[in-house]
Order: sequence, then C-alpha cells, then structure tokens
Amino acid sequence: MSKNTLYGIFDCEQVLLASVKEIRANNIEIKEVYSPFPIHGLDKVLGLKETRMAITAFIYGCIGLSLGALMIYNIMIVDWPQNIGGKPNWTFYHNMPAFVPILFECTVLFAAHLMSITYLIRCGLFPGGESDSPDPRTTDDKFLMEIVVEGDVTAVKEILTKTGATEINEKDV
Amino acid sequence: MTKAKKYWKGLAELNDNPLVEKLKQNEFVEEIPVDKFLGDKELSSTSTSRRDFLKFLGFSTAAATLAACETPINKVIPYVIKPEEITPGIANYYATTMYDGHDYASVLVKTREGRPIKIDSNKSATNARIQASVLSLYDSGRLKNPMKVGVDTDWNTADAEIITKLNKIQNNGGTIAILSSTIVSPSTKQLIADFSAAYGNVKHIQMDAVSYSGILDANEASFGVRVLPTYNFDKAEVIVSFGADFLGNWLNADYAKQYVAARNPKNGKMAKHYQVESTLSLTGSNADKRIQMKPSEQKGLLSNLFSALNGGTADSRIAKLTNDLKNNTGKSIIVCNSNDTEVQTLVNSINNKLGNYENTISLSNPSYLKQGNDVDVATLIEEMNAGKIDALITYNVNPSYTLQNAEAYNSGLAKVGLTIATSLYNDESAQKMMYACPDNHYLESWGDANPSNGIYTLMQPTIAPLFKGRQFQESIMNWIGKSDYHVYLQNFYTDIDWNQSLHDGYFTKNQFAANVTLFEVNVPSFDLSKSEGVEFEMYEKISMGDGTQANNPWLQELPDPLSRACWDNYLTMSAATAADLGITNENVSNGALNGNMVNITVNAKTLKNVPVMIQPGQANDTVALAVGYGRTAAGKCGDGIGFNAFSLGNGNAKIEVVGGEYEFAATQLHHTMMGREIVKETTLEDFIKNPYSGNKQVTYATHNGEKPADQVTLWDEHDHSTGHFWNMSIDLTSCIGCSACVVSCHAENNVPVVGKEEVRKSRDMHWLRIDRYFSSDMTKELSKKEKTSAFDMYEKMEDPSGDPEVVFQPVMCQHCNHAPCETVCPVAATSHGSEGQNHMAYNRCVGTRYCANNCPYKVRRFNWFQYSDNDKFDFNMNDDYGKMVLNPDVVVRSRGVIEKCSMCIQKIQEIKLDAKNAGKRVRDEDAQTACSSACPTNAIVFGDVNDETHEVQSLKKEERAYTLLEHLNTAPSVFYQTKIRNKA
Amino acid sequence: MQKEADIRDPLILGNKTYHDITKDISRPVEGKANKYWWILFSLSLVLFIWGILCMAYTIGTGIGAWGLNKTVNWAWDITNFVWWIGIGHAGTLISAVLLLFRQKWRMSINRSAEAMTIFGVAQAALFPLIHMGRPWLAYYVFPIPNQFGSLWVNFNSPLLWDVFAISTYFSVSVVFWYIGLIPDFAMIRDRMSATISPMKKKLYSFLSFGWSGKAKHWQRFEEVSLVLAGLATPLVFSVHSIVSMDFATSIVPGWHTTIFPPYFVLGALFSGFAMVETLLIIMRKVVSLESYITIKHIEYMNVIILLTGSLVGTAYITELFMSWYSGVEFEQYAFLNRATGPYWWAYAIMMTCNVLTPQLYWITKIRTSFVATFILSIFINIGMWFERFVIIVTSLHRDYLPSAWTMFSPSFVDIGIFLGTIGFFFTLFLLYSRTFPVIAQAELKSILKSSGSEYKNKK
Amino acid sequence: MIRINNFKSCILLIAVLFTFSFQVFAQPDSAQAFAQPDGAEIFKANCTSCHIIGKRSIGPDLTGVTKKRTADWLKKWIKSSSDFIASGDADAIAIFEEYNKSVMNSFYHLSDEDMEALLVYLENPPVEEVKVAAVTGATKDEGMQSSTKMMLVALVLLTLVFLLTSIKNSLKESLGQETETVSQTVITQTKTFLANNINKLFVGLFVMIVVLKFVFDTLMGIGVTTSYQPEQPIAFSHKIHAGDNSIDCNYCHSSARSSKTSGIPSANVCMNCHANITSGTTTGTTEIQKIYDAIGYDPDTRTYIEGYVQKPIEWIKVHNLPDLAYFNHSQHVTVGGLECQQCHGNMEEKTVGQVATMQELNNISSNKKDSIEFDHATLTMGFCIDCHRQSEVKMDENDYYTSMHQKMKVKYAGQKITVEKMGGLECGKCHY
Repeated sequence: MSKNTLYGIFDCEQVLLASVKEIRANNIEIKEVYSPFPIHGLDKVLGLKETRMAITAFIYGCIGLSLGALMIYNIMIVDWPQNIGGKPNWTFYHNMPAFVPILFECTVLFAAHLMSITYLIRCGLFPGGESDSPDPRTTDDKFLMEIVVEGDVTAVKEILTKTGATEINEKDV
Repeated sequence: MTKAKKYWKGLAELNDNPLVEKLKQNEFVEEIPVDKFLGDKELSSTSTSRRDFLKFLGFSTAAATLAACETPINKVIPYVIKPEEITPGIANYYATTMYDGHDYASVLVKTREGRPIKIDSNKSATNARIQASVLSLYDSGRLKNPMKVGVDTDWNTADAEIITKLNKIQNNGGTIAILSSTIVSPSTKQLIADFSAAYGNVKHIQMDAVSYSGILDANEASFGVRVLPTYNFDKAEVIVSFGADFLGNWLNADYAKQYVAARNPKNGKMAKHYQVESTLSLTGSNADKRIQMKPSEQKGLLSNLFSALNGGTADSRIAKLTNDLKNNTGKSIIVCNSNDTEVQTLVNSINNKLGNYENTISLSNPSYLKQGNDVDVATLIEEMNAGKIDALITYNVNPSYTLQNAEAYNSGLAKVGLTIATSLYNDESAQKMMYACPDNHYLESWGDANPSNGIYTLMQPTIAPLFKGRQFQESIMNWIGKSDYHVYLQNFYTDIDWNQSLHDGYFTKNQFAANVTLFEVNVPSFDLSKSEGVEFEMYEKISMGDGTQANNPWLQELPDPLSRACWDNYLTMSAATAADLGITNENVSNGALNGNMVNITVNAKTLKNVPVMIQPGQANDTVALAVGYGRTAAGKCGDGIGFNAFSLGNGNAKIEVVGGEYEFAATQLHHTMMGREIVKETTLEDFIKNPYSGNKQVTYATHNGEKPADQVTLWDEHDHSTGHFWNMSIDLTSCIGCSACVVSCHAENNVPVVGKEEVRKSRDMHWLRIDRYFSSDMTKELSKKEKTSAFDMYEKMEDPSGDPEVVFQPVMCQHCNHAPCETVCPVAATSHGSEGQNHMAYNRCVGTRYCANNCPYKVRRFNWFQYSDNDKFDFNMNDDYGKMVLNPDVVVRSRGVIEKCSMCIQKIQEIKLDAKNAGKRVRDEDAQTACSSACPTNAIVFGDVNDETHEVQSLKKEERAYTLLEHLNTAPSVFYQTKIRNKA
Repeated sequence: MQKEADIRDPLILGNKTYHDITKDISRPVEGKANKYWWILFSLSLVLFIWGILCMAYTIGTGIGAWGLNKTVNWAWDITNFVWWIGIGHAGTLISAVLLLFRQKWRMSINRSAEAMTIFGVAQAALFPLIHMGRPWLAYYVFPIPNQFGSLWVNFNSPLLWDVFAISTYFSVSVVFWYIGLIPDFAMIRDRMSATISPMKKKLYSFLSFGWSGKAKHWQRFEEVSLVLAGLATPLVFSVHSIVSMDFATSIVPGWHTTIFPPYFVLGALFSGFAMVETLLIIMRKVVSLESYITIKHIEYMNVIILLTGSLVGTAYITELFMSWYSGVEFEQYAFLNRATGPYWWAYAIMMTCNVLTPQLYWITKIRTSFVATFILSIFINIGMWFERFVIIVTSLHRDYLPSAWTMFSPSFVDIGIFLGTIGFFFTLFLLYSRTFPVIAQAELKSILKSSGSEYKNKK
Repeated sequence: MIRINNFKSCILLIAVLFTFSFQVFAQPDSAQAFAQPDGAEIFKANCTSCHIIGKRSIGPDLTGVTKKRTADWLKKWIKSSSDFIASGDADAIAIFEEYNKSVMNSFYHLSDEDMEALLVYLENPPVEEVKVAAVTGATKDEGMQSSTKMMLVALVLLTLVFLLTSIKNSLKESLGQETETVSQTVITQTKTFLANNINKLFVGLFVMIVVLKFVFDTLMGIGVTTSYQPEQPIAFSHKIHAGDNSIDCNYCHSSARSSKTSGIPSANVCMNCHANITSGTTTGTTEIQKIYDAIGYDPDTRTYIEGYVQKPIEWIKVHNLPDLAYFNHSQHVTVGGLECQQCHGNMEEKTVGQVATMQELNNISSNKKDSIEFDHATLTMGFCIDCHRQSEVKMDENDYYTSMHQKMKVKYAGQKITVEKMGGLECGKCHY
C-alpha cells in the first residue's frame, strides 16, 4: 500500500497555525513543519514536548562550579600552598573570597558551552551538515507542512487547500 | 664573615702560570656566538656556571621554551693544576689597602676563583668611590701597554731608553723631578730616596688634586710641623664647620663614625652642629643649624668669631654659635675648608683659644693623608717653563686636568727633555708626555701605607695584573737597576710578623710624634665684608671626587645625594638668584628635568653653555660647580660628561645667560614631603621629654576601640616565630646620605647601569635609593593658621624652602609581610618566605608590572631592555672585562622581568649554609647585607629578630622605631628610627 | 500572534514583506562592495599593518619602547585594554539584557552589536598579552601541569581573574552570536545558486550547520537563546567588574575604590552604545539598511546613553566626595591632583565628553538627528578613553612617596599600537559587513507583522 | 592500542583538575647515630686509590706498617709527606726515593681522631679487600619503547586487513562476483565508515585527543635531559674507578663536600694515580695518554716535561643546571647527608657520565630508605620539589637546627619535619 508525502506550503504563519489546528483536529499526523522564523505557539498546537535545554544548562553549571572549586582548592591549598601577601592559605574557606570571581566564570563557561554543544548535537547540527528541508524557500518567506499519508491523499489535500495552503506538492515514497 | 673566609697571603696561585694563562685565554672572549651562550668559557669547573657572564636568564629561559628537546652542548673546563687555596664556588677574602692618590681605606676584598668582586671595609669605613673601585680594576679603558709618544711599545725598550736618558741627564748634572700625589707609603718614600741617591739631583713634589696646602702651611706656621691634625669629633659637643664637608670629602678621612657617635640621642645629648657655608654640602644637610654666607664673608666671620671669643661682639648670624662655643671650651671643634694659610692660621688660633688642642684635636698624633704643597708645584711649573727641569716623572697625578693653570704646566711640559707618566690611564697628562707607563691598580699591587701616626696598613695583590701593567715602585726600582718590590717591602718591615700583619691588613708601630705647642703667631684679622656680584666656588661630589674614577659607570650613575641628579655636573644656584637672572628649571612632559644654560667666567677663564640646577640651600648670589667632570681622556663613559671646574678656581664670577634647554638625568623629581609623615622627625628636647615624640602611631577605630594599624587585619598572621625572621633597622638620625650602601648594593647584586637617557626617563635600576626631602615653607599647621585652601597649600608645599632642613631616607624593598605586590602577581612569581623576605623569582616573572604599580614604596624595578650584552647599554655588563666583576651567586636579569632588593638573600643563604656545615648557630656579626656592611655610621642594622641576642631585636622595640606608611599595614620587615635634630 | 501598542512607531519602514527582508539582508553578501566600503577598508588596513609593525618592534626590543617608567608602569596599554573591553559590552548587553526585557528594537541591531563586541574584545585581549615583558611566556598564566613540580598560578590576583573572565566572556559571546547566526546563514545558503557561485554555496552550507528550520529546532533555539541571554547578562556585569577590580583591589590612591565595579560597568555600557551608534550610522549607509536601522533605534540608544552618561557623571562626583569624606590625605591629594595637577587637561576632557555632552540628549532635536548623534558618539568614545587614562596615569604618577613622583608621555610606539587596534577593529568589522547577515533576519521577520510600518498603517 | 595510548594522557588531563598530590607518608626512619670516625671508611675514601692492603700498588703495601713506624711518624707523613720529607727525615726520604720521587698527596683535612681510627684499622686490616656490594636493581631496561610496541601492533593489524580482504576476494571469486583490490576495499570501507556523522564525531574526538596528548607531552618534555650521555674527550670509565677500584666519589669530585659545585678533577688529581698507572684495563695507554698530553708528562721517563704548554681537558657538561637556579652540593652532601647515588644513580656501574633515569633513582636503596619517590623527570624542578616534599630534615644531628629551629619540633609535633616545612619550597631559596 503506497505511502505519500504531502507538502503544504503557506505564506502566512497565522494561516499555518490555523491549518495545523484543523488538521490535527482530524487526527492527521503532521510529520514536520518548516518555517523561516520561530512561530510562537506552534509547538503547543503541534503538541511538541517542552525542551529540557534549560535543565541541562543548570547541570552543566553545577559541574563547572564544582570542577572550578576543586581545581582552585587543589592548586592553592593542597598541592602547593604559598604565603602570598600574608593572605591565608590554610583552608579553602579562609581564602574563598578571592576565588569567587573565577568560580563564577567557570560556572558560566561550562553552562554556556556545554549547553550549546548539547543543542547542536540534539538538533544534529554540525559544520557542513546537509539541510533536509524539502523546499529551500522555507528559510525565506514560505511555511511548509509535511504530512505523510497512507493511501488516499485527496481528503488531506482538501483540508490543506481549505485551510489556505497556497501550494501543495506530493511525493510518493 | 664566614668560615669560608680565608685571608690568603702572596700570589702563589696567580704567579704559577696556568691560571694566569687561562685568564688570558679563556675569560676575554671577543664576541659571544649564540651557541656558546651556554658554553661555559670558565677556567674552573661547573661552579662557574652561574657566575658565567656569557649566560643570562633570558637565554636560559628562551632555550627552555623553544629548544626544549635537545640539550645544548655545554663545556666544563677544569684547571690543569688547581691552586691549593682555590675551591671553585667558595670565596676567598684578602685584606689590603685602597689608595688611589685621593681616597684611602683599609679594605677587605672578596674574590671568587681568583677574581676580586666586592670591597668591604676593614677597620676603616668605605665611601662610595672606594666601594666602586673594584669596577675600576676591570676598566677596559685603562692603559694596557707602555707607550712612547702615543705608540705602543714594550717594557724592555721603554726601560732601556728611559735608563739611558736618565743616565745622560745625570751625567749632565740635570734635574729630575718626580711629581706625585701625596705618598702615604713609607717604603715608596724610601724608594724615591734611593732613586734620588742613584741619580743625584732629584726633587720630589707632592700635589693633591683638591689642595689642602693652606691648612698644612698654617699648621707649619703655628706648630712648626707640616701635618694635618687628627680630629676627634666624638669628643666634641659643639662642632662648627666653615664650609668643610667633613662628612663627605673633606680630607677624605672617615669622620662619619665619630660624628654619629657624638650625636646619639640615646645618650640624652647630641653634639650641636653648626655649618656655615654657601654651597649645600652633605655635611651642611646634616647640620642642626645651617648658616648661609658668601665665600668672601668666611674670613670676616671667622675673624669676628675670634674677636667675639676675646670679648668682642659677635655678628648676629653667629651670636648663638659663639655662645655655645664659650660654654663648651675644650669640647668643641672648628674646621674650615679654606685653602688660605692666613684663614687657617686664624682657625688654629680659635681652636687654641677654645682649648681644643689635645682635647678634640690632636697634633701629637697627626694624619699623613694629605701632604701636597702648592708652592712647590708652582715653583716646579716655573722651573719647567724656565727649562730648568730635564726629566719629569709623574705618578698618580693628572696635572693637565686638575691644575687651575694647566696651560702653564702644559707649556712647561714641552720644555722638559724627558717626561714619563706612570698612570692607570692614558689620561689628559699622560697623553702629553713622552712615555706613558701603565701603573697597576691597587688590587694588583704590593704596597704599604701610613695614614696616621703609628698606624700602618699593607697592600697585597688579589689578582694577577690584567694588562701589561707594572706598579710605579717596580718601575723606579727597575730604573735604578733593582727589582722585586715585594721583597723590598718585606725587608722594609723587618720588625713585624709579616704574615700576621698581611693577614690582618694592618699593624701598629710606635712612631716619633712631635710634641707640639702653639707658637706665638700674630693672628690675622679681617673685616666683615662681602664682594659684590655672584661668587663661584668649586666643590667635590661624593660620587666623582676629584675625577680619578670618572670612567666608572657605577659612580657616574650614582645620584648626587642632594640634587639627586647623575651623569652630570652643573652650576648650583639658589631659586632667588635664578629668578633674578631669569633662569628656570622645568619638568618636560615625561617628568624629566630641563635647565637653562649660562656662560660663566671666573679668573678670566670661561666655560660655555653650563647648565644651571636650582639647588635649595645654595646661598644667594653664589654658584658652585663640582670638580671631577669635564674629563677628555677618562675613557668611553667618563669623557665629555660635564665641565671641568678645576680650570676655573674659586672667585668672583661673571654669568651670562645664553638660554637654551639642557637635559638633566635626575632620579628624584619632587623635593618635598608634601606634609606627609614619611620621615618622622622630632627635636632632642622633645625626645628627652617623650621618647615617642614625633612617632605617633596610626590608629583605627574598631568596634572594640582604637587599635594601632598593625592590629587591624582580616586574617590570622602567618607564623614567623620558628626559624629565622630577618629584619632591618634604618636609623634616620645617623644616616648621613653618603651613598656608600647604594654602590655596595650595585656591586653585590649585579644591578645594571642604564645610562643617562634611561635615568632621565625615570628608569634608574637602583635597588636601594636614598630619598632626600627638603622642608617647605608651607606646612599643614601654617595653612590651618592662615586658612589657605587645600589647593594653595599643596601648590606651595611643592616648592622647597630657600633655607631647607634636609632629611635622607634609604628606601629599598621593605619586605612587607602583607605585601601588596605578592597578591597581584598572576603567576605567583613573587611570594613570601618563611624567613620574612619577599621573594622574587625572575625566571617565573612574565612582566605584567602590576606588582610595581601596587608597591606603595615604588622599589620594584623593571628591565625595560636587555641591559647585559647590549651595545645600546655599553657599560660594564657589555664589556668582557667589566663582566668579571659580576657576582656569581646572583643572576643577571634578562629583559622583561621585575627585579628588586632581595635583602641579599644570597648572603643570607650562604651564612646559613656555613652555619649548618659548621653545625653551629648563625652568629650576629655574620648576618650582614651589602648595605648594612657598607654603612660607615652603622645606621643600617640587619639581623634575625627571632634571635633574642641580636641588636636588631631590641631596635625593633625602640620608641623611635616606625614602619614606612604604617597606616597601610603592609607590615614591613624593614623599619626606621625617627630623625632627631638638636635644636637647642 | 504578538500584539503591540499602536502608538509605538514602526521599527521596520518601507512596507517590507518577508521576502524583501531576505533580499535586503543578503544583498551585501551577494552584491559587490561600493566605493565607501573600499575607502574605509583600505584605510583601516593601513592602520592595522602599522600597528602590527609597532607591536613587532616592542616585542623585539622590549617594553622600553613605550613611554613607561619606574613609577607609571601601566599607561596606554591598559587604558586601551579597558577601553576596548568597555566597548565590547554593549553588544552582549543589547542582545542579552534587551532580549530578557523583550525589547523588539534590539533585533535589527543586535547582530552587529555582538560582532562589535567580539571584535572589540579581540582588540582588548591583545593588550594583556603584549604589555607583558616576556609575552612568549604568556602561557604561564594558565594552570597547566608542568615539570616544575607542578608550579601553579595565583588565584588571588585580579589579573588572573581577568584571564578567566575575558576568555569566558569572549568564547561565550562567540557562541551566543553563532547560535543566532545559524538560521540566517541557512537563509543565505538557500538563496545561493550552486551553479553561479558554488564556492559561496559550499561555504555557507558549511557555516549553516545544515539548518532546516524544523519546529522542534525553533523551539530549542528559542530556549537556548533565552538561557544564553540569562547567562550572558551576569557575565557582562562580572567581566567589567573584574576588570575594575584590577584597580579596586590595589592600594594605589585613586584606584582603591569600592565604587569601581558598578561605575566601570556603567561606563562600559555608555561607551559601548556610543560605539554601536558610530558603527551603525556608518553601516546603514555603507550597506544601505536605512529602513531597518531607523532613527527610532538611534533614539532608543540615545536615551540609554543619556541614562548611563548621567549615572557615570554621578559616579565621578561620588568619587570626589568620598575622597574628601574619607579624610585620608593620600586619597584627597590623589583626586585634587587629578583635577588640578599636571594632567588637569585630561580630567577636563573626560568631564566635558562624558558628563556634559550626553546631557544634550535631553533635546529631542539632537536625540533624533543622525548627524548630531554621530558626532556626539565620537565625543563619548574619546571621553571614555580619557576616563581610563585619567584613572590609570594620574593615580600612578603621584602616589605615596613624593620621591618617586614623575610623569608619563607616550612614545610613537604607544600611539602606533593604539591606532593599530582601531585599524584591526574596523578591518574585521568591514569584512563582517560584507560576508555576514548583518541583521538577525529570522528574528526580524517574526516581528514584521507587529512592528512593520505596512502592518501598522493597516490598523 | 588506542586505549593504551590514551590512558596516560587521560590520566594526565584529568590530573589537571583532580590531582591530590599522592605523597607517600612512610614512617620517618630512625636517623643513624652520629658515627665515630670509621677507619675503614677513611681508608676507602682516601687511600684505596694508591694503596691495596696485601700487595704493593702505586703506594707501598700497608700491612704491618704500624709495626714498622711509630704512630707519630705515620701521622706526620700522612698529613703532608712533602713537608715531612722537606723536614729531612731519613726514612721519609728513603721511601720517597724508593718510589721514584712520586709524592703522596697531603691529607690536611684528616683530624687526629681520623688518623687514630685509620691507624687502628691498619693495625688489623681485614683479610682481603672487601668490595662494596653494588646497589642492586636499578638499571634494567624496561622492555621495548611504547612506540615500537605500537608500530608492531599496527603492522599486525595491517597484515590482518590484507589477509581478510584477500580471503573475501577469493570467496567472491568462487561466487563469481567481481573482486576488488585491497586499496579499493580500504577506501570504500573508510568512506562508508565516515558517512556516519557519529563516526565522524568520534574520529574527530580521537584525533583531537591524540594531538592534545602530543602537545601535552612536548610541554612536559621541556628541559628534560634524562639519560643524556654525550661523548667525552677522554673515555673515562666511572665503573673502573668508582666501581672496581672503589675510589670514593669525593676523591675526584672533592669540593662536593665543601662547595656549591662537586668539581671536575683537575689533571693533577688524575696524576696522583696515573703518574704510575700508565695503562688502563680496557683502553690501554691511549686514553691515559690524553691526561699526559694535557699536563705534559712523559710516562716513559716518568717526569713532567719542562716548559710544556699545558692545555685543559674540555669535558662536556652532563648535568646542566640552568643559570637561574642555585644548587649547592655541600648543603645536600654534608648537611643533608645524601649519598651521591640518590641523585646521580649508580655511577659506579656505568662508564660514561650520564643523567640517571627516574626509575633508576626510585630503585636506589637509600632513596627507598628515606622513602623518597620521584615522579618528575630527573633534574627538572619537579624532581627537586619531589625530594624536598618527602625527605626529612635530620634535626638532632646538627646544632644549627637544634638551636635555630627547636620551636619547629613543637609546631609540627608528631609530624615528620620535611625540607618543605623549613621553607624548602619557597622560590627565593633557589632562585635569586
């Protein structure tokens, strides 16, 4: 039984949103939506899960903080304590105030970089990667909805046209 | 000193060939190919790696960073036959005598691998010039070869010719004259006698560049003996000096120790010191009361003083002075710098009137340091011009430069058949003579000296002659067919334990002393009058003296203690006079000092374009110019610096302003304390009333009451109670600003010389500087009283007073226990030692200079350029001879790193090691830094405060003790003792 | 869809559609450079090369080539450093803080502002390096294990804090910038035809990391931008605070001041915005973006400048007051000397440029004029440079012991290096303006319908 | 192989963040009681180079010498034979003549106690000369270099690849498919491998790590000169001198006890023995001749050549201490009481002078005894630091410490007082 992929192309994000609602109301599964810019509320209507980027950032931050603290503790207190300007070098606690700036920087450093790397990996973005957008105009001014239909496509096409797709392409797999 | 110290007698190791050979072959490489940088060109083994001046930090580091992989080839060349007494890496000490015709001292010479590297005092104090004389030994500008009319020759030819000529003269019954500096060596006098015996008609004339003929003649007139008395300033309670700079250069004898002994506030009394002078001298700057006058007034005032003492009325200026003298008969000293016999006779009479003779001044045991005779010199010059002299031999003198009437001398020289100069340098005089015979430096020579009655000191070589030199004594012995002065000398003193005396460097021996009484002399009297217009007088700088060592970069860069300028001499002039003449001094955009120029005419001689330095304390309508400059044949770094004041001579001056800007190189550009408590000061009375006077502690209000700064801190202290804790006390009352410590530090720590241009940019490298502050007419109290605004107050405070009080303050790294510099170094290149020093690891330093910014004392020095082996800095570190003076135990710093006073950590480490090796505790007297050991007045005391027995420990508890900028609570290991003046 | 109060003026003029935006943004990348560009470029290139020669000379002979001395050990080097760092602040501030505050007008300027940040910080980072006596040992400032036992760095030193702060700030800014660039690179990639310009196509597809604009990606994209903004904001403040601690933690009178961190941060924003204006006013002409960088944007920035400028002025006054109030004679003299000492002229310039000129922005006419803004922004840049000069040099040249007092005057090398960095900065910026999407077009499109003039007029 | 290769680097990299310096806190071993002068020791240190008990060598056989001469006579002679001869003692002169005027060198440094001890030792000498047991372990080559190992592994893998592909081909042939050459296979395989992004990522990471490790190692390698042994102008063998003839190190490197440098012996020290020993065991006369060339000595007539222009022997320095560091032998040898081997390894077992490897030093028994373990390459700063951190200061034997540092005992009660605790890790102690 043949599988077809429908590409509904829209000119306006509002129309797209409405259409998405409509289609999902008809329990037609939308495979993907391509847009030139983030559309607010789209993830809701598409029923995408909340992303957990922020949480990872937090974790990375904690790692950065503790590694930083560990490094400084080891260097200044354990490995080679020195009398520097009469400042205390007996315990980490005594000398802590001087370390705050670097601890903070370590936190940010780790959080920011590791999170960005996670983001790239999760989105499968890497230098020289190939775009799998079915239509290059989606980075310009077109909004594209990708629907995989098993069997008869006409019904779906209808809905698409009804909800204001300016253009509908079809491709069998 | 240390256990390693052995006083060696004799030249054994030096005479026996290999060392000398190798000295010649190995040490003086012409140029330094890079691959040889790490090549140890030393004669002796690995020990010399550090001392090796062919290497320096920079390269090692570079090599480490770049080359990484393969090890550079590095030769070790042991002796073929190692001299018994030399252990590579261990210093030997020899006692000897320093005398160059101007300065005299009994010294201890530190040598490493047979190379003198440092002069320390032995029984007598050393001044800056004596400290620096070790570098003059390695002066590549010295006369290296016998010369005949400017052409190199060798000794045999020269001797042969000279002897034949001398014989011819003798046969024709001609006259031979020997013109020498004061001869303090009895054996040399004997030799000269032998010489005249051999050649018959020989006359020996002694001259001093800076003449003391006047006082000698006066003493002859008054006492029948032509000698200098010895002064005992320590016995005096009133000291009056009419222009005599006895703490600086006067008589070149060290009176500083006595002076300070007489002025120790702890005893509750200080000798009252009056200075009556026109040019601000080192002595004047230490005086309790300084009275300004014109040179021409001097004799008038003296005469007035004499009459006042005999019941006359004293001039208002010296009224108080006269009183004090009357009340202290037998306990006072009057000295005078005048070279006029009559004036000195007058001084004698005053001293006699006050009954000072044999109390504070002793003629029964006279000093022989100065014996020059102006009359003789004058007659000699006449005779020379009259063609009556057939041969002239000079020794240790440079008449063509130092004589006021040098022209006459030179013209006379042309009429003398045979002229021989025995001299260290091919100097102004030697160049004009037929034969120039290289003399030996005192560190290469045998000799003896009889500085004062009954005291004898010996001179022994500490290194084989570097050049084809031959000491004067050898030469004249040679010319009368004898030889080996060494033996001659030993035979000269048959009645002493030669080895012991040589080891000690001195011995005493009874000597006939005239038991003198004042003859009846008619006391000359002068009336109080001063000449109109500007008067000129010449003076000696403590750095340059009479200019003998003009080619010594250390001395050239040693700032004058009063003007703080170096590499120059200049007309000093009071602000008022300058204003009258429309002369200004101003700071250019980078702070450097510029001054206008004038033409000055004295005694019909003119110097053109002489710069004027406005000098507070200079009497109005007087100008002064230092001697020892304006050399034309001193060597590469002495030539063409400054102007020759000898050629002018004292007298009335005609000054014509030519304008134009002259660029000075001054190390201190701001002269007042701006009302800050930097040098704490009080008067004797107050001090006796309250020992803490003038030393009020800074306190901070804390939640539990007022607390002294050093107790208000965020953290617990680091524990310095175990082991050593090195501290240093500097007594500002006994520091006279003589700068011996500065040069000593230079020598000990391989401090680079940077030259005039860099000093001008405020980039001098001295680890130890002596700050000098003048008092200002504006004070905080005054401004409060007069309700002047802060703006005006500070503006006025910037100008020093016309008649200032002067303070000196040696400042080196304070070795703070809460060091601001340490905290800020990103790479921890400077951190604190458990023994209290602030360590500086040059090889870790990346040169951010943050520490230098954050140092409140500004004692950190940055290597702006590569100062060694750099033709742009063509001083001793760029000279294969000059490098031999470097201290092997101290790294030569590369460019781009910070350096600073290390509290002579290399010395501390050494004495500790010696103590460990000996299994004994460190002895106080061993604990010395370069500066403390060089200090003639013992103002700098160094030691371990954890050692209950040590002096410094009690000094720290003194009421006078304070730390610099204590409100910062940097907790320095260096502390100062309040300055106290006797204002009574 | 987002709504916006109608009284707000449009941020995008000239009835643009999405496609117009695309065209406009990619025009500079596709088209040829006009002659203004070439003139400016060759000019800054010359400066850049001159600067490089001067640096080479310094490293060759030693820091002595500069005008420094035993008392004033920092002068132009650190002045320039702080100045550039300050300039480098507006970028992140605009993109981060304004993002957090949902300021839409940031969208058409943040890309360039961030570019400026990165290039500015690059200049700044040069100075700590070359001001070292032995730059070839610069790696000593990083805690790298070594054969020295191991020998470590000193975490008490503000300079080391700088090392960490600046490297973090620089790298994070780059990441932040790039994350935002990816979709725009993708846009350019998709416009490039593989036949006409295959190289460019390759390049941009490489740069765009294979972005395709999926819904999920956009979702993550927004979250990441938000979190990065959240991280960058405190970072911005921390960085300049730490820079200010180089001075504040020292004991030099005139440096040792607790007010420094906020004061420096404000100063940084102040100068940063001024520099942004200088650049954008040039750029909107050079690459004709008049309809995106409107007078409105300029005015908004002017308002911020007016605010920060006044705050900076307040800081100056506070400083003076505190020095008097402290009762410490050294402090008092330090500030008295600033205003009336040998460097009074520097202080005067600083005061006029930083305190007086911004006040002119109270006047609407000036606030809304490109020419006036351009001139004033230059003034402010000069003023801020002198602020740093005053703080560093006048404090150092007369500190505790009068015996060490002296003065500083720059050598030609000092000047050369400074000009060099300016050249370097503009070279980079001009190259950027020809090869990067100079406006965050994706974001811009998202507000077209709410703030585009056409749609505004519709209502 | 990748694992082996990365393991160390990972450790090192992680060390940056995680290191706690793993110090060995061994029990402080009891310090040896302060030794009475030991005759045997003195004899070994000073005499063995010329005297062998039981037979005549350079110097006479000393068995029963104490019977022949009075103690006093002997002392005089030992102190300075030359002076003694000069003093005109008949016997002395006789011996001098007998040993064709070769002077026995003087031993001023021997105290009277030492002499007594020495004579006591000579009274009843051991039956035959006991050789000092050479310290065992140390220098056994630890197998192949890791690089060679890796190369081997690589080789094996390559052959494997080759084999497998050929097998594959033969199979394909049998199946009648078209075959491909090895290279083709490899290329296609890699292509397919790299097609996968994840693989790309890992390859990238791997390359990165390798590069990092390389950089890291080079950095750590800076200034490391382990087992540097240049060729010397004279093929001098420490084994023969210090080992077989058990001459004390300090006999030639005499200033090690007193000075900052151990000192390279000057030619006249060599001549003390080689005036008589004119041919060596391995090299015959050739090498020894070089000494004579330097100092100007005629082995046949056994006389020094008059007016000979002496030229020094230019040795190649092996232990290069950078100019910026101060090291003092006497501090370590005399005060610290270290044995030469603890830093220089068992030179008496080696011929050419060389920098000992870290492993060797860690096996030196006395290092084990003092519980010193190095983990930085020999002669790097870390090497010094390792020792300063671990080695204990012998406080009680030296009045300097007892008087200056008694407070330390209280401060660090119960702990072992290491050099570090006395400030041995402070920059200024070695760098000035």
